[in-house]
Amino acid sequence: MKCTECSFEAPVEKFRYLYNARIDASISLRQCPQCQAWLATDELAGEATQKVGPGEAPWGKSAGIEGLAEDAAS
Amino acid sequence: MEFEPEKALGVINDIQRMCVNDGPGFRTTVFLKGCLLDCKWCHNPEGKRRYPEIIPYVTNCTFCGDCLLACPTGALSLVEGLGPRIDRALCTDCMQCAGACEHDGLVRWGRIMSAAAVMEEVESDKAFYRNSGGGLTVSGGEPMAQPDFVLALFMLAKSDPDQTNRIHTVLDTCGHAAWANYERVLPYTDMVLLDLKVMDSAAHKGYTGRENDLILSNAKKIAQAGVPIRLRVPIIMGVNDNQANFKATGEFAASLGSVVTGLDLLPYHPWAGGKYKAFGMDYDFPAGEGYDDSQLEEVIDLLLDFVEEVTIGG
Amino acid sequence: MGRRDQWKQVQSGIYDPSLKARTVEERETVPDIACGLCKNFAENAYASDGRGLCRVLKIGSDISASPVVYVLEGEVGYPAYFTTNAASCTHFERMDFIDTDGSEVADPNYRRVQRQMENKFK
Amino acid sequence: MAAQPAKDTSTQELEQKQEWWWIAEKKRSKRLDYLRKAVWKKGALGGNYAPGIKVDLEIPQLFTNMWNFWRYDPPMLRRAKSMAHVLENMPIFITDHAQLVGYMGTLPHTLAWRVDGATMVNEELYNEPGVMPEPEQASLKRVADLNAYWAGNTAVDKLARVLDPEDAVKFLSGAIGWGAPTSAYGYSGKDYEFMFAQRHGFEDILDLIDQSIEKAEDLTMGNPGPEILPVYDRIQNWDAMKIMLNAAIAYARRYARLARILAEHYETDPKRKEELLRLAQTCENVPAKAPSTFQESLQYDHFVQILARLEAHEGAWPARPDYYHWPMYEKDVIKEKNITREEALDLVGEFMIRAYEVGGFGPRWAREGLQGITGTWVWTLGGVNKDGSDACNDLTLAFLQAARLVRVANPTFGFRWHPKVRDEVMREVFECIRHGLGYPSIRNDPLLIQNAMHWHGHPLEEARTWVHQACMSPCPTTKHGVQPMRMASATANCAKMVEYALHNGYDHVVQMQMGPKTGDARKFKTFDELFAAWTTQMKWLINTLVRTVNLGRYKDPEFYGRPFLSAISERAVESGLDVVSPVGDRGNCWVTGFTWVENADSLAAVKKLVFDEKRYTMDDLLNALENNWNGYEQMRRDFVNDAPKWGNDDDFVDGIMVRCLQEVAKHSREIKCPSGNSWPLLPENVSGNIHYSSIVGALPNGRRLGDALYDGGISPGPGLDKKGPSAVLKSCGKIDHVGDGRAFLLNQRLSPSQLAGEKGYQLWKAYIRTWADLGLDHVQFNMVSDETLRAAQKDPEKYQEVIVRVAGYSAHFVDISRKTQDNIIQRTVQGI
Repeated sequence: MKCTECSFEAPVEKFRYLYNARIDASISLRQCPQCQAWLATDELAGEATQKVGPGEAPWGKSAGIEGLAEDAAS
Repeated sequence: MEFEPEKALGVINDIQRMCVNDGPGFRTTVFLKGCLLDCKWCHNPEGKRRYPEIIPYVTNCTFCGDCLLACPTGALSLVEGLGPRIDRALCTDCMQCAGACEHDGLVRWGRIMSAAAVMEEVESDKAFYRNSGGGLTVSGGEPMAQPDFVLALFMLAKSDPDQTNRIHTVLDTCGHAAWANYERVLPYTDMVLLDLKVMDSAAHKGYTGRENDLILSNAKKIAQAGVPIRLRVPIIMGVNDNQANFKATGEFAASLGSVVTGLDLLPYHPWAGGKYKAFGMDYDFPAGEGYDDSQLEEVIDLLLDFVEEVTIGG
Repeated sequence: MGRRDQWKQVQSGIYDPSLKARTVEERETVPDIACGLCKNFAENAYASDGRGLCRVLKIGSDISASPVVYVLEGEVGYPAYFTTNAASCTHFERMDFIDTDGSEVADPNYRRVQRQMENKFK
Repeated sequence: MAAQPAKDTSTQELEQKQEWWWIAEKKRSKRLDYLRKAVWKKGALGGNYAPGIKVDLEIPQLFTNMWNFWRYDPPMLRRAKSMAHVLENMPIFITDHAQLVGYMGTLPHTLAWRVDGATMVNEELYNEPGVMPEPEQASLKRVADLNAYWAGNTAVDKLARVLDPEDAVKFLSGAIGWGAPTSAYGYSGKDYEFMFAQRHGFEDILDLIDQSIEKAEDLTMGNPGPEILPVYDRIQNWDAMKIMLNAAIAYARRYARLARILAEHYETDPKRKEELLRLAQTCENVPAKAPSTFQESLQYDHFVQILARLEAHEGAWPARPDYYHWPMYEKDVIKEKNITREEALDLVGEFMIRAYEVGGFGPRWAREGLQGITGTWVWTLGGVNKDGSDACNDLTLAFLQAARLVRVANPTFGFRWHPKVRDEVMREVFECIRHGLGYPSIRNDPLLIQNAMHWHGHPLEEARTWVHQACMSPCPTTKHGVQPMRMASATANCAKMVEYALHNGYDHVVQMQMGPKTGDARKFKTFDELFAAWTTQMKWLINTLVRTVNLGRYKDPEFYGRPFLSAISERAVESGLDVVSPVGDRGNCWVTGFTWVENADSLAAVKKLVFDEKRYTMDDLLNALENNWNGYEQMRRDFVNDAPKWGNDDDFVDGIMVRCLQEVAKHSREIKCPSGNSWPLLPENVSGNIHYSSIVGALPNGRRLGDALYDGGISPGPGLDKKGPSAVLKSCGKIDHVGDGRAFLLNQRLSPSQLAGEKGYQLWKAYIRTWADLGLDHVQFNMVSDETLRAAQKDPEKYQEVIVRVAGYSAHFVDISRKTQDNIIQRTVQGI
């Protein structure tokens, strides 16, 4: 997996796992060990999708990046 | 052959518990598949056909190609930028592609259930109906596209010998179905939610594919049968949101008499476009931004001359 | 060693550092190579007073002895403190980064929010 | 600085936008507005204290000086003399416009520090960035000296030396539970019956004690014999209680003197001058005498709470203000009309603000587990009188109305619902929920009274006096029912039960063999083998915690002790024993079950996918878990989506939940507290589900190490309740809320738009009636929309006042960590 910010490349588990977007979605938050950016990560594809800045969040229900994972059943 | 309601089969799109806008109290709303009208603004295109079907969810497609391998008739193709396309002439609705897709790019709509199975789920919320005056609502699509099934559900809802244990029933209908079918269902129906879309018959035909004569005559007959009616008026910009139509709606409502308990305005909202896009369908109904509740105050005032209660959203 | 004695040994390993009456100077001294900077140091999940366990060395080890004692098998990790001098430990691996944001939530393996650690990272 | 709304924004518009905090600001009196804004927020932001909040070093210093001086006295006397010294010498202050006084620090922005509780907490304080008063170097020196004095001599150190070393190490690993097993960090029920219902001022209690001493002296001055030997100790205890009561009266009179000085020499506003003189009169009267006005009643209560908190770090605030302050409210507001209802409402609002202000330095686990607050001040409202009649009154309404005006996150309310509650009261309860406060939580009164009788043998009349001992657990306020010492230490991190069952008792996070070796799970052939391992781990985990707490309770009079609390408890005043002694206490213990629901979802997933359907082997599962699901994403999704989840009215998993609870309940009756009573389970979480997120390893419900655990005690996993609120209640209704445990926390998020207006209220009421019909004991609501929460994440400055329900408490949304915020947003909004 490659950091979208500093292009650091390493196996996905080298990126510090933070927490999930939703337990039933494959989007999670990981942190780049080099530049420490929070990354929205597609766990199925093993790819960093985008950076998550302060005040933002990696999934549909939260502020910042709407639409990466579906909202809970409403 | 005797009608055995438990065994009746229906095509169900969804069962939603704890609905509060489909009649009094907490309700379990059973959405049946299939519709008898073809409204241009329809928000639920997945409810139109009466049989289980595959609908592509193109925004989920990752172009992995698993569905192509699964399709036995070659009805599927992947179109760049669009996602899966189904050649309806070749598709046999075998559902194998939906099973093969891991990304929800092809979704199965509609499942066949027995009335007994549906009622099992409906009955699990009995405690809520009792405290809130709620019960079962059948909706659609158009439930009267499956009249035997509606009859079966309602008969089962009313089958308990103990009157206090029976379930309140609401039929949410567009009114466009053979009177004979209504006649069979009404004895088991506690309330009808009836849509009045456009009062002018020609315009009605233009927007929904059918004239409204049958709807209006059914409405009168339901009223004569003494079943309480709640009228539902979708408000669509440029279609029925004019003074004349509201007035005609009010007058018609008044003509039905005291069975009409009220009228709910359902302002059109523009969100359905996204759904059409996801389904890879065209949605060419340009009806603007939708309404703010405050814009409807005058309409409510006007309608209150004809009916006891007018709400927004029901 | 009996069960009680074994656990007494662990207990004293965990307690000793905090029981020593220490001066400001002793408290403020963080060695350049300290357990708190090491990947293999896991902060205690109960108290954030700087104590922790090593994830490689086991109880019975002693990195302040000469020569250093390494025990790699056992049921409990080697108790250490974030200011324990790890200069002579061959298992020391410097963390790529240490999370000092105390407003987020305990992560024994990554977070060291002690005031004394600040100047080691800033 | 909080942002302001546009000046011309009408209340109606604000209501539509659900910006209730601006409405509160418009509606409350100028005094309340000032008092509310003058408070320094003591709750931690995530795990950090807000800038400007400093630890109070004066009180620990005063205390330590005297503690050292009186070192030859027995524990209770030594503590009493040291505390009296603190009360005589600590600086005090009166906030402008305030009508109630008393704070547990020397300045409004200070956190109290309990220096004699635990060395490790003292060390945390030394290491904590930002909380040292300026000049920092001098403060560090003071703290280092204090820490050096106390190192090894605090209550927890003393206990740790007595505990079995294995239990001590495993408890202090932080993996299986939290809390500190000493009354230094516990929380105490107050004997309100003794003080308020029986109308005893401190002078009255002093008379009672003198009578007891006289009787005891008849023994000590009479014929010698073994029976009189314990009496000598008791007389010393009574002496200690007297010292505390006299010191407390003098402490209150220091406020009276200060108020009088301010009024006579400095205050120029005649109205405020009058208020200060009334305040002076109030502090002269209470706590010396039983209260005779509404203001005195509140002031008496507040003094008691502050004094108890100066004596120990109390993590909760059991209270029932509408019940115990009603007689004076009725006299002043309704019968004699000495004050108007508006004036009373100001007092009630300020009473809440004074409690909101209170804060003590907590260790990191406490800050993370109680984010945004400094303790669970859950006040009890409503309920029934001792004869079973409806206890709701006009003061109940006043509290519910004042809550919407002051909008504090702490205290919150728990409302004792019963079928006789009037519609008028229900409407006020609903308004609080609709305004997004997250409280009151709704408690099923008849059921919980039955539960208190079932588990702890409280007689009916006493059970009916119950208050929330902390977030959730009912406890009477009577002589033998009141619980003077509840330690959070029997708080189990329950997810470890299933984790250890799968890993042969080894904890891969804290690197230790924790639980018993129940066998290599890879070799389990049936679900029953796994379940048996789970049961063994469950018993081991609960036993370890309960042994620790029992010993802490037993040794507390020696290791810590509570002279002030004893002095206000009928049991101690009568017996001469320290009230924390188990003697005469009926016993009202419970095991708080954090991270409980993961057990049911995890066991169900293994049963379905491994043992029933055989889609995966135990090998596959253990490999995936050991890799924290890294590289097993598709399989992880199967364990989430293809296995039934709690909260969907699905008997497969619901049956496992009930089976687990019954297994615990059986064990609860086998283990006993020092008074001989049982230890039922009480599943709830505060924000422990976040604290434990990096301490609980990967689980078969699809959770990875790092993910937040489920938020409630029996709430479904966030977003996993796919069938709506009725299915959630139906699942929960399968639990026997009397016999299967002590109480069960259920969080629900409701859609604000659907519950608008009269129809919304009627639907909510029907929902509550059904909730009661299904036999649930608790439910609480978040009714803040996703939109508002998202906006608050993006623009926290503008949404400082948004309050959310976290678990057994509420907090300002901006004060909780990002992970907790996200966890709350993930909870399904239930469309009722």
